[in-house]
Amino acid sequence: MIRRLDASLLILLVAFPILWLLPSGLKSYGLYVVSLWLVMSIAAMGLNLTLGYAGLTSLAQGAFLGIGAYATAILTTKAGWPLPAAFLASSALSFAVGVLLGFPALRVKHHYLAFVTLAFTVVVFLVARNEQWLTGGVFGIANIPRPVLFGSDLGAALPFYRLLLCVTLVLALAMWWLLKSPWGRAFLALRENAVRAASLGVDIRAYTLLAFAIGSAYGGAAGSLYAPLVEFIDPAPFALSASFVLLLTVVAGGAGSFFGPFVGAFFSYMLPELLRATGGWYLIIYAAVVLLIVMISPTGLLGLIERWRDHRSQAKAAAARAAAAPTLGAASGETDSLGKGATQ
Amino acid sequence: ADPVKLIDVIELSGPGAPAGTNWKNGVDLAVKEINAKGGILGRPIAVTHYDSQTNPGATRAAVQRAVDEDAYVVLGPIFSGPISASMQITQRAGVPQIVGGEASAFTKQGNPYIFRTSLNQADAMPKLANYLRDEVKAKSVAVVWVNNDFGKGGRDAMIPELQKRGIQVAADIATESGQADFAADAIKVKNANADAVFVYLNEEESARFLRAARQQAIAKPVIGETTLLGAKVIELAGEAANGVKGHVGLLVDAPKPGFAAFGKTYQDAYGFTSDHNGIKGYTAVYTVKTITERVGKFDREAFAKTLHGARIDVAQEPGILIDTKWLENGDVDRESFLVEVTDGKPVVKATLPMINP
Amino acid sequence: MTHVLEVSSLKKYFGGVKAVDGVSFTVEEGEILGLIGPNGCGKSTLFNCILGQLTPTEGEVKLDGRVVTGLYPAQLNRLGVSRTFQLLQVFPNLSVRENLILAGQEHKGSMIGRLFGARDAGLTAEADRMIAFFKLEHLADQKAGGLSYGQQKLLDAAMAFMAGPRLVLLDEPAGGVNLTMLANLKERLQIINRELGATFVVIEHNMDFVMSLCSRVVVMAEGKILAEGPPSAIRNDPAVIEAYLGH
Amino acid sequence: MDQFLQLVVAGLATGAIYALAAIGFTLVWQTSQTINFAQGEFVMLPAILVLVGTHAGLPVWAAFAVASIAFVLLFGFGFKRFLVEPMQRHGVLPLAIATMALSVLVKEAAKNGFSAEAQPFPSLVPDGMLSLWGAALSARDLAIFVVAVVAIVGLQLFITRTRTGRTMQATAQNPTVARILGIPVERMILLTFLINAMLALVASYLVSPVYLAKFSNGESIGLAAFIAAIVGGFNQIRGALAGGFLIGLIDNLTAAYVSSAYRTAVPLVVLVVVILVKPEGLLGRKEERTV
Amino acid sequence: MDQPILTLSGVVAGYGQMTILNGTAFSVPRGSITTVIGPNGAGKSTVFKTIFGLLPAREGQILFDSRDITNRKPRALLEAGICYIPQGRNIFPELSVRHNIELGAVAAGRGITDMPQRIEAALDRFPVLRQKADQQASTLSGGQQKQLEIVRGLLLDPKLILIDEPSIGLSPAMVAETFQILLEQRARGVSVLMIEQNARSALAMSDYGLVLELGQTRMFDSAAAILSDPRVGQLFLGGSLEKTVAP
Ligand SMILES: Nc1ncnc2c1ncn2[C@@H]1O[C@H](COP(=O)(O)OP(=O)(O)OP(=O)(O)O)[C@@H](O)[C@H]1O
Ligand SMILES: Nc1ncnc2c1ncn2[C@@H]1O[C@H](COP(=O)(O)OP(=O)(O)OP(=O)(O)O)[C@@H](O)[C@H]1O
Ligand SMILES: [Mg+2]
Ligand SMILES: [Mg+2]
Repeated sequence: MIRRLDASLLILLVAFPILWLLPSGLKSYGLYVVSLWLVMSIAAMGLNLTLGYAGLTSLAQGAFLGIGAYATAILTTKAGWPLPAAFLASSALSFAVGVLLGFPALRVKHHYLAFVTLAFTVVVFLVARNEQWLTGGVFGIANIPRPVLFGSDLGAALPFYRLLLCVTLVLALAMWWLLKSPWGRAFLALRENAVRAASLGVDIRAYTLLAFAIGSAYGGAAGSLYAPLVEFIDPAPFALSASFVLLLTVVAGGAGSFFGPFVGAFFSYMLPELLRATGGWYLIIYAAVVLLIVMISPTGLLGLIERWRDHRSQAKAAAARAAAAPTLGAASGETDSLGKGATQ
Repeated sequence: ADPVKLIDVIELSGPGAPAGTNWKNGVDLAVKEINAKGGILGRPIAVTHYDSQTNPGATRAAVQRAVDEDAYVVLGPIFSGPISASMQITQRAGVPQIVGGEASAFTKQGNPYIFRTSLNQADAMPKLANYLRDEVKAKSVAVVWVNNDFGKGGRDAMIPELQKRGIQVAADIATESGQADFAADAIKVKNANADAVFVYLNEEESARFLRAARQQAIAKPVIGETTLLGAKVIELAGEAANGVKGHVGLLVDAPKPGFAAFGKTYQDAYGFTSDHNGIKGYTAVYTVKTITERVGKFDREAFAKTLHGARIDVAQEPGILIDTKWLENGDVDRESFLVEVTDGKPVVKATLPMINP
Repeated sequence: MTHVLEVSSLKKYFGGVKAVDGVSFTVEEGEILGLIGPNGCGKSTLFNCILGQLTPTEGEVKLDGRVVTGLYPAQLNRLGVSRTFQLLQVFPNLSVRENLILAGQEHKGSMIGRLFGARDAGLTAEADRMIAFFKLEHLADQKAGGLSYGQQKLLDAAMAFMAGPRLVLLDEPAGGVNLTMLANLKERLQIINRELGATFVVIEHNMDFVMSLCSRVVVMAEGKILAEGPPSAIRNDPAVIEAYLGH
Repeated sequence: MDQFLQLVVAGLATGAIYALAAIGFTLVWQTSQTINFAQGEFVMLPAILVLVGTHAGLPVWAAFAVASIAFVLLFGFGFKRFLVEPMQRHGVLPLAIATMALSVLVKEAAKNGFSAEAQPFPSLVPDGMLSLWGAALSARDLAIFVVAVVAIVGLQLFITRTRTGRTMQATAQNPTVARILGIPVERMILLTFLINAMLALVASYLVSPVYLAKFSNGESIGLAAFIAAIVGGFNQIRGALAGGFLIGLIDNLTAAYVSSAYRTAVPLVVLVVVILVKPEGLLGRKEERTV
Repeated sequence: MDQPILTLSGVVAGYGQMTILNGTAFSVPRGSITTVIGPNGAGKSTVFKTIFGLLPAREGQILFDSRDITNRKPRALLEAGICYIPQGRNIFPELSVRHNIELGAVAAGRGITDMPQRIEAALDRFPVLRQKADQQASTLSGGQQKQLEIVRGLLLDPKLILIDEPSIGLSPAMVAETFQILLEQRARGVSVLMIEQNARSALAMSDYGLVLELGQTRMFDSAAAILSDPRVGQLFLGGSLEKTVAP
């Protein structure tokens, strides 16, 4: 599980220049779609930590996306903050709210936790919709500026995409570091067997809260990038269904595998765009594809790799077992003693 | 000849799906008719529909793509969130966008490329408030609205108009889009004991509310705007729709020959009666045709310039269905109707003139 | 002198069931204490109360003279108390080696330190030693969930030793473990006990194991302490024979 | 006070619908640890199938018959055989995701294959009105109420009092051991899925005349039912009834007395508090001993 | 001499890529108690799972009463007269103790009418279970759960009992009681195949012993011969334990 992370780092570093150069031929639509993919991958990465690694079922990631997006939209349009500052503030806010939301997770698990986070998502959505003085209500917030960094305007599609790419890389590296540290193992312990973990000194409470908070911070960071990407936000994209789609994204991509969120986000956010030509049928195709993925590989698409690795290590162990010398003389032979027994 | 590309970005899934489907059908119908008659300036129309998912982000992607694909005009969307998320893109690219939205906000931003297909809520509500004061003679009104951009916008436009006319708002009830159970709302309305009920909901919710109101035996007149008197609501609410009155911008049953003909063609093609969104989509395409022919070439900037302040009469282009005028900000002005449902049929009681003929 | 562990009039009721009903005993530094008693007499419940897994209905637990009732299991573990479980408790989808590293990592440094420190917290070597000792080499990279019953039991025990604890509470460590391996386990316990001065409390039904390992034995019956003393005395105590050993 | 009573009656009527859909959640959870996020769509679909039948020219009774049979085959037998069975052993989450995908699939198929618009649906129950303590109640409300209560009480008795019912529970709690004891695990699971499909069918036919037949109806019903099941205690059939009524009631009372803008949130927040105080749900059993 | 009741020949089985049984072969004499011993992970439990149709045999043949039962479903095997009491914890935690026991009779044929009496008799035999008959089974202690399983497994009057480490978690008195039950079964002509790590006591009451290692039969002989074989004692019966036991 953790071993594999070294390969992940390599893939990450190789993918970066490719992703930097590859889309330069795309028009603004294509760039918008890959940008959206990056942003949603960040959100999914966060949920992957909470759900995939720490095993905490959360239906709140869409809400954190919303919290980040609204915080950034409000700070940049109404308070005039620059985007980088708003980005940090949004992530920090999401982290803090994530800690608070983590407290119920100390008490309830599984579908009960799903329910609590679901309620949270509904509340966030309603606040965004009803508190017009702050959030613009159903009419949303328009004209969210794209950033100007070090004097250069990154508002055009390609520079903004590359900015997103850099942020994604940094966040992915941070996640990589986190997962390979003992913290990563402690998160897994939460998921695998919390009772045992507690008896080994793993501070269940702290790690549960952290798993929520860090996952949420990634959600908020994604939201903070989503706002300037779309340049307009209203409550709709942060409704409950967004959280469901994110959950689906993580599981279909491979919960608990490093690149799962990226693969999942491809299916949830890019595939529908690729299928636009099919008119009203793309959702059916998309749902069918997801269904197929989880049926073929219930551990998600990247779970297949995991399974293949398990196979290999099993085969290795089997070979070791086969090669092991019996401690008791094998020469005496089964048939020999067996015959003795049967005829006794 | 080389076809002219129209791209329709419309709500085909999500809460806006019913409206979007009507619009899309209307667009398809108009395109078919126009192409059958030789297209626009000799070029056939090629229309592509992209789903907005009733989601600003997805709409933005779709409109972005429409612009990348060199759309001549972008049609749709209908919901104001998706409109707000996409209108800067068409503006930046200089592509005219003809939308189905009724909320008032987006024509106030000075965007020269955005155009409506129906009355702005802010223009419809005064007509209705007058009606409540003069015809219904209501002293107090219970307002039931759907809490989305459409319903909230309508409510925000209506309440000041009521107050201006000295009509009290006895109850101000927000409901959810997609809400199934209206019992509590009906009970609240009943207990508010107002002289009339103003209902501003989407189609099915309107029907459900009417049924719940009937179950709670609400005897007060139920008044609405366009959707409440739509064919769909009447079909769904059945008996409960009888007696409902209100103001309608576009209606296949309106006493205009064009509407009836359109209504029939639509019914034949799709098996159900078009609502106002079908008419909006249909007239949007005819607007493109008429204005382009006026310009005489395919020039987006000239198109937008020409459409501002333009007036298209049915006499000149029957496909426009009703005489329509575009204002400088992209709003439209046209006649509208006072309607009452009797025996399951919307009956037009009066025709209201344009605001600035 | 303070005792490593001191339990005073501990009670745990589940509704009407008095699982533990007023138990007091002490454990001295460097001792190996056996805890035996018939099935359902409250041994595991007693462990769970001591270790914070259950909240006692009444009574007090002291560690080195300090009251620790109400502390979380993790806190107790950091104070140097570790345990094994009667029912298998491993991390099924982690490899055997990762199970062991995890068992040792939370004791070194601060949380922040762990985030920025070495990825295995320097524990791989220690884990591999454990693996070799329990003859699990060929399974080191296998998921723990795929181990046989006895192997999981051994892994569970190994995890309790990873942190170099002062006090270990073992709940039936011998159940399902092959006798030869059990002999090794016993030696290991004795070595750790002798050389590191670690203290053990062992619940076990395997009398050979208990009697040869423990310096003192506490016998429970129906939630109460029935007898206490050196193995030889316990073996011949008529009450113990009647309630527990059988004839 | 008059208003309060009306709200209570209306709330119970709505709650009964949620309860009817919620039993499905608890039932399939009890026997196969499946969370069916397509449950709402299961309630939406039968009505649509009937309408497809009538539009195709079938007489109404035939449309009902064909739709019912097709639905139970497809979403009782087929669902169990082709989705749950192969995925069950991989744990709760993948299956939950699969049912989410299924719900999108069913919903979109209903939309594209039939109609994006709501359709009126023929009522099986006469349209009469009753008055209960002065509150208006339709015969249909009453029918839903009775069906929900009877179904839940009946199932509860079946599960806890009969051998077959206990066998079903055993299957859920430990399928491997159940198999070792010779319990026909597959048949038990199939039985619950058939019951589930039939309950959804009944709910659909009762609800659609009021809520109208529409592809998206499942969203709100499914969600409310999910919540009702959780609040009632996921592992208790009778909990579904309590949960359903509770949500119907709180929802209506909130809409009338608290805030209509936060209507959807208030019941949730109230229930979150319930869950946090009593994590196993209102009527749920405590999770088993873990150590 | 009688036909063996059970014969395995050339059985190959395992988990995924892991082949655990590689040509396993042995026979179980009729009407006797045969104890399987071997190190942890030898594949003992795997053999049982394969016999009972829970794990497919990829190759080889299993004969029961001279009938081929390779890869048959558990239900069919129960009906044929085999019962299997697995290792570890195998109860329905949320059902009551009584209901748990009753479920052992699901596979009973129509001819059996005395099931209620059998259940009563079983409860008489294990008073704890009667006392807790209406409680949730998960509240039983580890040993009590095992007792429940044994009672449940024997309800059907099997011809062959496969029992995997019954002594885990049982007090010495309970172990004796369990062995007594097995002896009684033998007296009625029932054959028993038992896995035990508590091998000395188990072999002492058995007729035959079978040593399994790395999935292969290493030795099959009378129990007494196995017990007294010095190599077996050293390798599998914790020879060193023996040494330290006697003080
Ligand atoms: N959660 C619970 N609810 C009700 N009763 C319980 C619970 N946990 C344990 N008990 C009861 O408490 C008593 C003591 O159980 P405990 O597990 O401590 O026994 P034990 O001494 O460890 O037995 P064993 O040697 O069989 O493991 C038993 O009678 C058991 O049924
Ligand atoms: N579910 C499983 N998946 C993968 N491998 C398994 C699984 N169960 C057992 N094994 C492997 O098969 C081998 C034999 O296991 P088995 O349970 O048969 O051993 P055993 O002889 O019963 O040991 P014990 O005395 O510990 O119970 C072990 O090495 C184990 O790692
Ligand atoms: Mg115990
Ligand atoms: Mg075993």
